[in-house]
Amino acid sequence: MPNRVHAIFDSVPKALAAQAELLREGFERKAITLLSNEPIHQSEEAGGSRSHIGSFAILGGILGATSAVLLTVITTKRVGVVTGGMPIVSPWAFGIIAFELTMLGAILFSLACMLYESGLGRRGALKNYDSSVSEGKIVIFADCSSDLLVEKAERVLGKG
Amino acid sequence: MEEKVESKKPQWAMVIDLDRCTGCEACVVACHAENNIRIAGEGPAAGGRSVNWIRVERYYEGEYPDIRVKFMPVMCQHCEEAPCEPVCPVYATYHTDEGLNGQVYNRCVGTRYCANNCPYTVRFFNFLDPVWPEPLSKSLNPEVSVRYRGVMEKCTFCIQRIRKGEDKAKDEGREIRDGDVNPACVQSCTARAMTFGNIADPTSEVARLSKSGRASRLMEELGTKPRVTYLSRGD
Amino acid sequence: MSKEDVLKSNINSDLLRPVFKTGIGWYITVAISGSLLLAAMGAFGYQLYSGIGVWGLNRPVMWAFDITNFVFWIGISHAGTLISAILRVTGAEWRRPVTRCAEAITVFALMIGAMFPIVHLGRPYLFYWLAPYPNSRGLWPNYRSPLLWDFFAINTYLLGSLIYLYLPLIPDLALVRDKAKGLRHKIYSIASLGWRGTQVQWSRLEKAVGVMAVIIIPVAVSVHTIVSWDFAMTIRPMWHSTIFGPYFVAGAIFSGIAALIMAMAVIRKVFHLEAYLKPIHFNNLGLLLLTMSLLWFYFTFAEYLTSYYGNERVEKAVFQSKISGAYAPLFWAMVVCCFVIPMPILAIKKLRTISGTVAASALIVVGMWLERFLIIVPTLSQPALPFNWGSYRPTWVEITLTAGTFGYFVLLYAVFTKLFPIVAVWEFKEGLTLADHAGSVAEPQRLVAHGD
Amino acid sequence: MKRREFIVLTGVGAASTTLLSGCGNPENALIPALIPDDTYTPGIDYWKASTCALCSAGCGILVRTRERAANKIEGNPLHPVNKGALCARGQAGLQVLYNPDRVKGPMKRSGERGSGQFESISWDEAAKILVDRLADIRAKNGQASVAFSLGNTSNVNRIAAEHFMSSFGSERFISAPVSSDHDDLLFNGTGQRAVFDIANATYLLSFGARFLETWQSPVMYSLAYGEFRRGKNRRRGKFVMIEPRMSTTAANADEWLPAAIGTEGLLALAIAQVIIREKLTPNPVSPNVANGTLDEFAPEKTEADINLPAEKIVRIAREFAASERPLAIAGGAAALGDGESIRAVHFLNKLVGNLNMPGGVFEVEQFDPLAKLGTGKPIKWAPLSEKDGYEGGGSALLIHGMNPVFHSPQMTDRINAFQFIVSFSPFIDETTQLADLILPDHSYLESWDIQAATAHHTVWHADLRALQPTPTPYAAIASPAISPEFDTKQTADVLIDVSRQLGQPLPFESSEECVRKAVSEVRRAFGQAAEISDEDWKSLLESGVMTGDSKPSGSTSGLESAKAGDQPLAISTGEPKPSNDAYPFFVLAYEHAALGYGDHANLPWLQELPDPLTSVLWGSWVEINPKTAASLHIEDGDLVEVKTADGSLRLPAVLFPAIRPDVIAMPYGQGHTAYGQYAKGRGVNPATIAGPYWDAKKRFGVRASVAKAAGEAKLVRFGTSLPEKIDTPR
Repeated sequence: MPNRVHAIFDSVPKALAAQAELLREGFERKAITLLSNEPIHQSEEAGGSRSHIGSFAILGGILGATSAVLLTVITTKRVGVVTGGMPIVSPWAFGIIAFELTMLGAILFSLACMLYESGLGRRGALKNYDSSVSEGKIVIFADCSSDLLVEKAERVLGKG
Repeated sequence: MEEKVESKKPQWAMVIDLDRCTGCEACVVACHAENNIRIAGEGPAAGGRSVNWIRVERYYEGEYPDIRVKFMPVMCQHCEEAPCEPVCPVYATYHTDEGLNGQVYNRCVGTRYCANNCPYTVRFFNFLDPVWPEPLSKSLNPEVSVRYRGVMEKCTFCIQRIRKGEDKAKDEGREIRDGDVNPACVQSCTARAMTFGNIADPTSEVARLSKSGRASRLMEELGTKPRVTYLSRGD
Repeated sequence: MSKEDVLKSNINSDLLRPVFKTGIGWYITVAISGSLLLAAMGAFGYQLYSGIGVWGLNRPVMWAFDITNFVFWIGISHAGTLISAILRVTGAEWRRPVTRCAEAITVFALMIGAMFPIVHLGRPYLFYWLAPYPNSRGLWPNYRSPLLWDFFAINTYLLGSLIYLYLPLIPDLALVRDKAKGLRHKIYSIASLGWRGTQVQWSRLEKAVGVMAVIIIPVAVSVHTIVSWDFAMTIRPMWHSTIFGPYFVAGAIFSGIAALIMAMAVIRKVFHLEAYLKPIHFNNLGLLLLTMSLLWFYFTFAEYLTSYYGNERVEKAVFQSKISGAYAPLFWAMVVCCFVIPMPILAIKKLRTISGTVAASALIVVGMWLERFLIIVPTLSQPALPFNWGSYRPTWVEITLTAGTFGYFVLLYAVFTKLFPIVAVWEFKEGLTLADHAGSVAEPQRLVAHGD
Repeated sequence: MKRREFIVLTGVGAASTTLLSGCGNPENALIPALIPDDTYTPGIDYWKASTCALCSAGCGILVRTRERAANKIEGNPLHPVNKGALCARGQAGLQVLYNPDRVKGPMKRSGERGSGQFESISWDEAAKILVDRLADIRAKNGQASVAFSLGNTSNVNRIAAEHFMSSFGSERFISAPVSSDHDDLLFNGTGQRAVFDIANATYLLSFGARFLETWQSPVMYSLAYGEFRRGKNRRRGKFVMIEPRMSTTAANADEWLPAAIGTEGLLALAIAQVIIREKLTPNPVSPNVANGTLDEFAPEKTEADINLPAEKIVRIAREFAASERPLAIAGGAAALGDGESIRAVHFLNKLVGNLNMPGGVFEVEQFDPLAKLGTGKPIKWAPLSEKDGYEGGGSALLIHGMNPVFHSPQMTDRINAFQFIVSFSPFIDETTQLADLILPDHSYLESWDIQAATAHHTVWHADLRALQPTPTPYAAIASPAISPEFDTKQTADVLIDVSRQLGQPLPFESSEECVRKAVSEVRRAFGQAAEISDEDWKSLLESGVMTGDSKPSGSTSGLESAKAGDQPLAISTGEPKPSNDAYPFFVLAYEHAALGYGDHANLPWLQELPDPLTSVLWGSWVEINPKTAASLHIEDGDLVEVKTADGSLRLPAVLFPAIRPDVIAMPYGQGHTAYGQYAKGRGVNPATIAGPYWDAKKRFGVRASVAKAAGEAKLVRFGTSLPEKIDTPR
């Protein structure tokens, strides 16, 4: 069980400086977590992993469209409505349903992807949290795999 | 795109000779009696709630004293390309193999969309429950459902009579022929202005009359292909 | 954006104040709007008990207030998501205090609008027959019906809008969670899904909101287009029109912006957010409203001109009933409300003040309600066969239901401001930070501040 | 419960329990009494023949019954009058049977007379009251103090009433004074009937005869009209209608001529004058004109009075004479006066030589085998409007099939003067409200009846390759289509019962027996055995019609003597004109096509049937020419007050483009103060200002004023209010 060191900073530059120093000290990017109440675009932490939200949206869209075609065409033919020989499958009309379900699929999949990637909605998500973030403070957590790193972290973050 | 499948069943159609029609409205009451059409009452009728599956429209032409009147009985035209059918979200209105525009009362949820898309304004909605004071309800036709509030209704070409006629023909082991089926309006018509029959049978009277030089269909330009043909007045 | 006005340290207290402190005005608002809603529920109960005949509908006018309200509220709903999404996608910085306000309008207007297809049914308790669900009765929806398209489009839009409202709300929920105690804390803990504010979370959130904004724009356009197709797909005079799609979308955005301006003005006044919702926002939205007013006029003119010039018998009857017949007073009231008065107010810079834009917006909301009514009722009351022409007069039930929708809307909005910060706290802060950087670090494309 | 009934209950009951369990008392949920049990199957339609009683044309009907309820009336295809067709009124007969306002059983007055308070009594008690009171009144005031008022009723009831009155010693029969009857005016009341062969005519000139709606036998003439228009092997006929207000019949005409009201005779003579002066006919006999010579009626001289251009009259005359089979009919306002107009119109038929010719007018002799069932003495009808004999109190009035208090409100006092009033009406109408005793008759669908007449058709004879007149004597039998819905009794049976109690039994013991005897008479007349086998009787009740051999009589004596030449035509020029400033308009009160003169106002189907021309339902209205209305600042739907010398009415105005500007028109039919929930308190009764409908002499000349009145008008329409032009199929 690695040790976790955390510190509270008043301002973004100080927190960023601490982050940079930790990185220099040999911390992995993943091991440092910056908590803030607004996005810090200068932080390098975010760039650490690529987001799949876009791809998932496309995937969701494709699945939505496919299910729409299945839902409309197959069920309409299967349900056995008496139509007196009139054609019942209408590509134009069904295209509209397909569009809506494409979008629905994209929305749901990107939401799911976002929740998964950002670790929201999980049990114990709030384990490592400090509510001073709400006051505008910047909080840094550093996961230390060794005592040496704990020492380093405490040294660096002690400034905050 | 799918193509329309031709049915081998009889294709019901009507021809109305406007030169014979006198506007007497016998058909209207005959229809009320046969199809259990509600009595709206004065108040609802004033609010546009009276129901006439078949009505006799009246139009004036000219100015006094050279004025002329046109009577035109209008009921559901049983369009081959019915605008009411595709808009129903629950298939309550549908097309039968015999070319009728069917209406399943129990399916209807009452969006009234079909009525709004009917260029002939022949669809009637049950805004409230019908009232049949005793013993008036005894005159209800047991073969036709009484429609309660919230559903759309319209002319069925007396589907119950069509079924009976077809059953009879089947029992006798023959094809359907002229005279087997007559809706209540056609049956009662005092000037014999209406003819009903199987238009798919080229020897039938409706098939013959619908090819008349006087024949036209109401608002044909909309492409609805009505199954009711009107024969115009005059020579 | 002049940061002098707002101290970052005050933002939390300013924007969270409505959530934690409740004034007497709020209770009065809730009481009034709530009683309107109760009256409408009573009216609906009466309608369920007696049948839809308690409305003024008849043959041939089978739709009237019900579908007018439906189209109107769906139109209002475009305020939001669409505006917020467009502004987000185009990176308009001044949007920051406006977005949540707009998104909330969308969700509530959509909830109200989506009720009407159910409320208006002859048998409302069977509305679920429109949904494709396995059953043993041989029921299945007809996907060819525009009502089914509505069903799918509105559901997609409602779900999308809710998510689009909810995603940017998560950090603010966390904010409230941290300030709240007891049960409230627990509820907000659940609602905020354990948001911590890590940079990964921030990045994913911004990414997701960005993707959602892109998706929601075509959905919103499709929704109102499909609503317009309820009419345009028919073969009725002055409904069967190819421009109905864009016409309705333009009208929807038009009325949506107007509703947004009014909502913003009320919030600004009531919650003392003068420092956040500034004249510049009203000015910018006013300019957008002006554009839409012109666009609306253009569409209306085009629509009526074609009817007039075509001189087709059936269309002409409807056209004339609107221009000079029974519906002329309403028609010209609509033109005055949507164009004649608002256009100059919005076009003249001096008049484009907060009160000016609000006045114009109020007129536009009324005018756009009339527009929907005038699209529906005159066409229905004048069918192709003139023997069947009719007229329409609403009953108290329909009027109560309509009034109730406004009550419901206000109530929902009042409750929303009670539960959630109506201005996105983190977005506003982010904006300030970015503006700070704009002074030092060059990042111009992210800082296009309109008119600031 | 009898054993047999029990078996029926268990047998049929088992089959129909599920179907009928909701219908209450299981005995009532059983089968029609008249259908033999062993032939009855639930779920199968049974058709019973009867005769329509909603107007005097006597169309044959078939009643569809199932599960002890009648659910449809259709025309009887075997009946020579209507050949299977049936008008709106006839279709609505079901609502006579199942009307919620029917009298449910015998009742006696319990409150003040006219208060409408009655209490139910048993038939035994009712008969006792009737017997006691009549015996009492006869003892005190003599036989003549008992009067029987009979209107439109079945033959069985009429024959029973005849015998009853005869055995009672009274000859006091009161009828509605139908002075305007076409055939009576034409034949001077000698009993012949005229039938017009519209089906084969090529040119039809109708002087106000609404033969497609109300005149004589509308269904028969509608069928003929269809042939006239589009019959096989013939060209389309031309139809010209002369009428001050366009009726539904006139709406079907190729040409409508709004001649001044009451100038029908004048116009007929003008046409005759043209035909004679231009020698358009091979036999140009001149009519005997009372006032001067025919030349004075030349269109050029009378055009102002007729208010039609002379050229138009000349053209019509030429067309009429030149046509192959022209035909002129008179009715409506032409009955004004003492029949001169009718005879003048009829003269045109004589002039073009179409008497008893295909496409012309036929004289039909009555086929009346039922006469033998009566007392043999001709009934002496006295009009109720005659004053004598009704004062003096100690008198009794039995009234059946008439509602004089409604049709002629002025008579109320005279009716009230009777000490004892018995009504046989199945409904509490205005007259029945005054009754002391109500003995409700069956509806016609529950009654026995027989009608006999000669139907006249001219048909194409294939062998002779010519049109052949075929007068066909027939009899139509009406048997109860259904067992009585309420505790009512056919009036004939009541009279039989009462006569028996009075010790003077009638020659038949029931209405059914009366019909059986009549059938024997008919069979004898047809040259068949008088006795009828059970089998034949059964099939007769199903078919409802017996027809004899058709044999053209060839007699034209009646028509010939009816020719205008024999009797001077007292038609003068220069009348009438609404010269009176106080009353500048003629008011034309006409028969409502569906509601008649008000006797069918209690049938909701007919109340809700839009008037074909104005589309009004559930109420009264007055038709005004739009130009007239504009000059009076009256708009469509406004409440207006119509005033005549006799009184005033307030009713909604309908702007009607097809009416003379100097005429306003309103239908009879509404304005009931009783007669059940559908009729009561609805619209106005024109009889109060224009006189009773039977007083044609008066009602076509009533002058009136019209002005906008304050208040909200109740005008219900089905179609649009204003006339609209439209591209209809041509």
